[in-house]
Amino acid sequence: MPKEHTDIILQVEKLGKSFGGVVAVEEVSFELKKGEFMGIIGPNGSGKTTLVNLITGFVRPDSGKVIFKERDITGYRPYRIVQLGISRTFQMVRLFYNLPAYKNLIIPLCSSRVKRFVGGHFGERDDIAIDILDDFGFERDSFVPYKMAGTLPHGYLKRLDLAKAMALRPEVLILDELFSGMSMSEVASTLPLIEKFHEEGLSIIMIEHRLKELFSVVDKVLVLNFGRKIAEGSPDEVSKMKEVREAYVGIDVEIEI
Amino acid sequence: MKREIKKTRKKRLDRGIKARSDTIYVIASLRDIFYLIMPRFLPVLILILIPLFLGSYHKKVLIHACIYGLLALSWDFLASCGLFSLGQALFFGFGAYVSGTLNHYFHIPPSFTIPIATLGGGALCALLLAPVVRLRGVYFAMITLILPILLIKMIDTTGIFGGTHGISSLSAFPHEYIDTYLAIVSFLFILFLFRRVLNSDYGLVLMAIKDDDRAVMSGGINIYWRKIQAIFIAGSLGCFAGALITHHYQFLGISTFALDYSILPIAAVALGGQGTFAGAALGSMILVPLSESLRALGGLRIAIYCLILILSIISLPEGIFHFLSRKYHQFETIEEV
Amino acid sequence: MKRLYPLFFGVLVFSFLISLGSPSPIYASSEPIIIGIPTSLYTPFGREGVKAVRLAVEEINRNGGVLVQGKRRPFKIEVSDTRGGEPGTPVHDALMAYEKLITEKKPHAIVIGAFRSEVLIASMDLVAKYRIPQLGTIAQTPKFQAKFKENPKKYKYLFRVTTDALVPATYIAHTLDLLKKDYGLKNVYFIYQDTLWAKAFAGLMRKHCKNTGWNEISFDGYAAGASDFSPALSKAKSNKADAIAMVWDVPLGAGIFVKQYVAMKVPSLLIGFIPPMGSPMAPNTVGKEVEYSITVEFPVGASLPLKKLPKTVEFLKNFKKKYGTLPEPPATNSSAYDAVYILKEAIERANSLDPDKLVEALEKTDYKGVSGRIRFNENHIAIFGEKDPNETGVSVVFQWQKGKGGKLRRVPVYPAFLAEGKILLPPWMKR
Amino acid sequence: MYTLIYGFINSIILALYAVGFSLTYGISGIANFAHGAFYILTGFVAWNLLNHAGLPYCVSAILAIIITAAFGFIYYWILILRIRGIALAELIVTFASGVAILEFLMWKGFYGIRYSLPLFLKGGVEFFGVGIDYQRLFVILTGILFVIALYLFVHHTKIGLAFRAMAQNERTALSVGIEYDWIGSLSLALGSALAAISAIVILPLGMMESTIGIEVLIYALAVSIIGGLESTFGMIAGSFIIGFGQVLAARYIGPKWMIIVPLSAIILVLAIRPSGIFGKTKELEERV
Repeated sequence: MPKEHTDIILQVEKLGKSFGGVVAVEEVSFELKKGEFMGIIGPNGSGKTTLVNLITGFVRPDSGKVIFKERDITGYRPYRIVQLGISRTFQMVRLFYNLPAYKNLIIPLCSSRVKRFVGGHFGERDDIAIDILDDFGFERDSFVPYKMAGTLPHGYLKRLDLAKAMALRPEVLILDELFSGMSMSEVASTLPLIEKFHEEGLSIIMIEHRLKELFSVVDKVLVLNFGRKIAEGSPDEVSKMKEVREAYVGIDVEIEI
Repeated sequence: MKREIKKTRKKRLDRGIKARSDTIYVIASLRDIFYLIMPRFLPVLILILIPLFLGSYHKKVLIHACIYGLLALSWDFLASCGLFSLGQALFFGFGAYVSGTLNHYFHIPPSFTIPIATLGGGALCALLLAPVVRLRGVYFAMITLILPILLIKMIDTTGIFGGTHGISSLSAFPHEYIDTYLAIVSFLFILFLFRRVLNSDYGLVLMAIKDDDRAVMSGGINIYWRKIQAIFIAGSLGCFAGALITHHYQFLGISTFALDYSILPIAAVALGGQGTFAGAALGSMILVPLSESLRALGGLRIAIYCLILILSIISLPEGIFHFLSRKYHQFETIEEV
Repeated sequence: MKRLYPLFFGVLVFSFLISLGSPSPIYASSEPIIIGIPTSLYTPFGREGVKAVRLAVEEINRNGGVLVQGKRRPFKIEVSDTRGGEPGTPVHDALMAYEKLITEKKPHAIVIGAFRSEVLIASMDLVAKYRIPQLGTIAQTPKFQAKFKENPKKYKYLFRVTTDALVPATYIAHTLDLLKKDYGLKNVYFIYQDTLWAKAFAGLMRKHCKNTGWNEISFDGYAAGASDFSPALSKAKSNKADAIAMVWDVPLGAGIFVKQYVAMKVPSLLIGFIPPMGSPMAPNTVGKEVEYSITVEFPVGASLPLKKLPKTVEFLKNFKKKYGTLPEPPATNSSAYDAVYILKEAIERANSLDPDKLVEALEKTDYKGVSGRIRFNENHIAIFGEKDPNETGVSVVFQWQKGKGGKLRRVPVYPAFLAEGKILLPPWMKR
Repeated sequence: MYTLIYGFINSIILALYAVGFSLTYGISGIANFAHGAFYILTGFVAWNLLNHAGLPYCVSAILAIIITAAFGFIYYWILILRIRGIALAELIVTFASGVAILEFLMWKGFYGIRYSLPLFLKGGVEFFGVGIDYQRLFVILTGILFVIALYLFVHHTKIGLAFRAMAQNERTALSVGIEYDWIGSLSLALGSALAAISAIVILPLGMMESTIGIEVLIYALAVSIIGGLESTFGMIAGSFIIGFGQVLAARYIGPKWMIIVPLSAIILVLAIRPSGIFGKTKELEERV
């Protein structure tokens, strides 16, 4: 018994939230095993982002529980949850555009969580930040890390956001439509990074519209529609499900992968 | 045939010396050294030397300038993490009362009361305002505005701590110059300290909180705790000012909670420019002597600060300091388009 | 935004100009004798006081000024606003105003002085430090004497021309005696503004009433800023108070009190120090209900012309001639007026402007002025009494009464040597 | 009985102080720290119209109200418009202009027995042995009328609905074609009008003095803090808490302790529920 429990890292039970009568998320529950890569799909307005906000504490749930490593973190404040090891990226990247790119990483590096891993004393953080950015395609010798974040192209911003999330050494990483607005090449360059994290044993939840890329990497998929969970399973079985296709294109057609 | 319309626009370029002296960390020439040092060194020198040439009244003016400068700095520090206070008087008064009462009832000498007031008062402010940091700016402003006024009324009516008459003949500083230089040196020290902090990671985080608190939270930082720290720092600074003035005048009264101590620092910051502490300092150094020279106007003075305040916010939002530094670092050319 | 730049700099420049405009300190002390007036122009005390001083100075200058060392020198007034109106304004600021006035205008003497007691107390050291004789006419706090006694040598430059709170209190107390004697009133309710001098005032009345067998209902202090007196009034009403003895000088509170008193139809006689009742325009501001209310005015000549003291009549006539209206209480302008003359005589007696000589001369002051005969006691406070205006300074108690043609007028009723009528009891109290 | 009646009156007065402020804030998010200044300015204007222009009382009173409302309206277009949306600037400008007005009045010597507005109606009535003057009855009446009128206005008129839309969500309101500045200025005008009316009703109870402005402001703030901003009900509740608290304190502890009530109430509320008793926490907390 306990053995199974230990390898479940994140457990969501009957999570529900409604805004002024409009139900955004209703009785959604799922489990995320350690090192698992889960994708969440669903048409626009199906409550994917709200679900993420509920898990990460940016929105207080009306009902249900979020359990992280056998610890009820429902209603915790976002920074607590991050400090416990769940970090996220935003669909609309939230960065400090009037700072150099690498300075953006200083903020997560000041977090008490990071202190545990890297000391990060005065001045040290800049170097650490640049090291981290180097892995995310901001070559340390180029000008890129030192440029004002505001002047960087969109793909870089997305990666910077990802870098911010990873700088916290999370145990669960939640990616909210990371690829939205990225060019093919950018996606192609970013996807391997994520797969690398996954291989290193990081458990990831990924919200995505680009089913092709998503299905190619994830172990299991969760399908939302109108805030309700309509399907869960491995990519290929999910893609065969009737209601999923209906949810996506309204009629029953083959989603080609 | 179509007419030629000449369009011109202003173009600003960094002076070469600026570019040189902030990118390359090797000082090329004596000129560079002066270029870098003067703006910092000259004011310090002036402030240090000037009291030697002043009469007692003008010395008092200088002290007031420094005191208001300290308050302005503390206001600016709060503002830099998105807490807009309308009641520096709260901090000022706390400091004054802590040190004054300690000195009067327990006969503790200023050398102890001032530090106690600084830290204790700061802690008190932080404790009092801690619940508010979760609320939006206007709430913080409301609370900070209302508390000092209510405290005035309370002391006035209940007559605790000497009531309306206050407590007079507290113990003074041993020598006249001590309080003058205490004010000046602490003022300069805090100014440069804060400017340093602003460039450090700690300052970075504070500024980030002001810009986008969600992003900071998602960076795993407890913004509330940071804000409370900020309140403590700003609060103890204000308290220090209060304690200092109390012992300087050897008098403690409810007027230490007066509205002036709230409005003037804000006016100073608005005039000098928010965000760079130098602006706050500069503003108070301009505004206080100005206000002294305006005494001819009697009660209208405060109204005039407010006017300056409003106009400088509307017409010169960046503040004088930015304006000057731009003039110092850049030259303008008119070019055709 | 751009349009506002000129406006902005306009204000800055304008204010700088004003700062330049103020005359330079050094030459000010050459010809005329400077009288400094650091006070709160925001209050009637200050405003009316300054007017009175102006009046006196003009008279003196018209008659050739002050004779000192064979030269006739005019007086010159330098006013500076300490804006000490309400507790909210910083004492430090007031002190700065004081010091600026002293150091820049170099006055030979200060009259009127601080309004709020704490400013007076705090400014004593300043005045002593700069050795400038000060003839205060407003602030009246027992703390003044206390601090003076601590070190009379140091504080010898401080004088107070007006009475302290206790003298008028005795006036009221004796008026209460009359009421008891003539009409057999017995229940009295005390209410006072919660400041030291007012408390002393009320306390003295209370003591007196205890000894003379009044039956005290209650002794309540209200905050100077109080804005609702219904508790007090209902208490007075329910306990059948015959007289409400009140001490209050802040117009705001007093006004509210009076209006509420009228509105709640409290069947008691108002007596005490209540400026809105004493003011000449009371019938307009308060209404015809002011009739029968009894108020003490100290010192005499503040706003009520007394037939038996021609000087008050003359002073107020000139005042009205110059400024159009009678002074607005609460004000001690007759004292301010006298202060200037006392100063003049002292200077002429000392025949010098040296502070210490001047102080000696002032201590010997014996002057018959508007407010009676002014001499200073060992605490440098003008001696006031209720025996004889030719011996001491005096105050007066008066009552609003219907004159001929139903017009309300203020009739002096106490002390006897000033009285022009008897106290009347309102019909709704006859039993 | 006494406590009940006067507590009620006191509360109504407080509510009148606060209503303009909280309305303006609720609609356009402008915290008008010049509220108190507008309040006392009305008194000043009315007094001058009455005694210098020599107009009849009712005319000058109404004129004063109109003038103040217009002032609020213009005030928006001249000052607030330029800094709309910058929280800090709005804060400082309103506050500073308020203080400027007050100090100006003070400088004009707006203090003393001369400055008092006559009562509408002399005399009073007895309720269970407690005397109440007609003026205070007027106050109560106005207070109640305000609440009703506001409710109707906000819920049943076109512009009122626009206001609510604005208060709910500015972006959407914009997108459905509600002019932002128009609403903002109207809200300010309405707020100042309410302040003006309260002034006209309450001021005759006593003398006038520029410092009343600050008094009004802090009570308005105290009420909103305790009751919670943005909620009318909270505002009313807040004013009743303070109002009754003060009267009780005056009655049973001693008049001088009245002021402790708002202070301790605020500190208590801060400690327990920072966003006020009826405050909409969700909206006021840092947008978590």
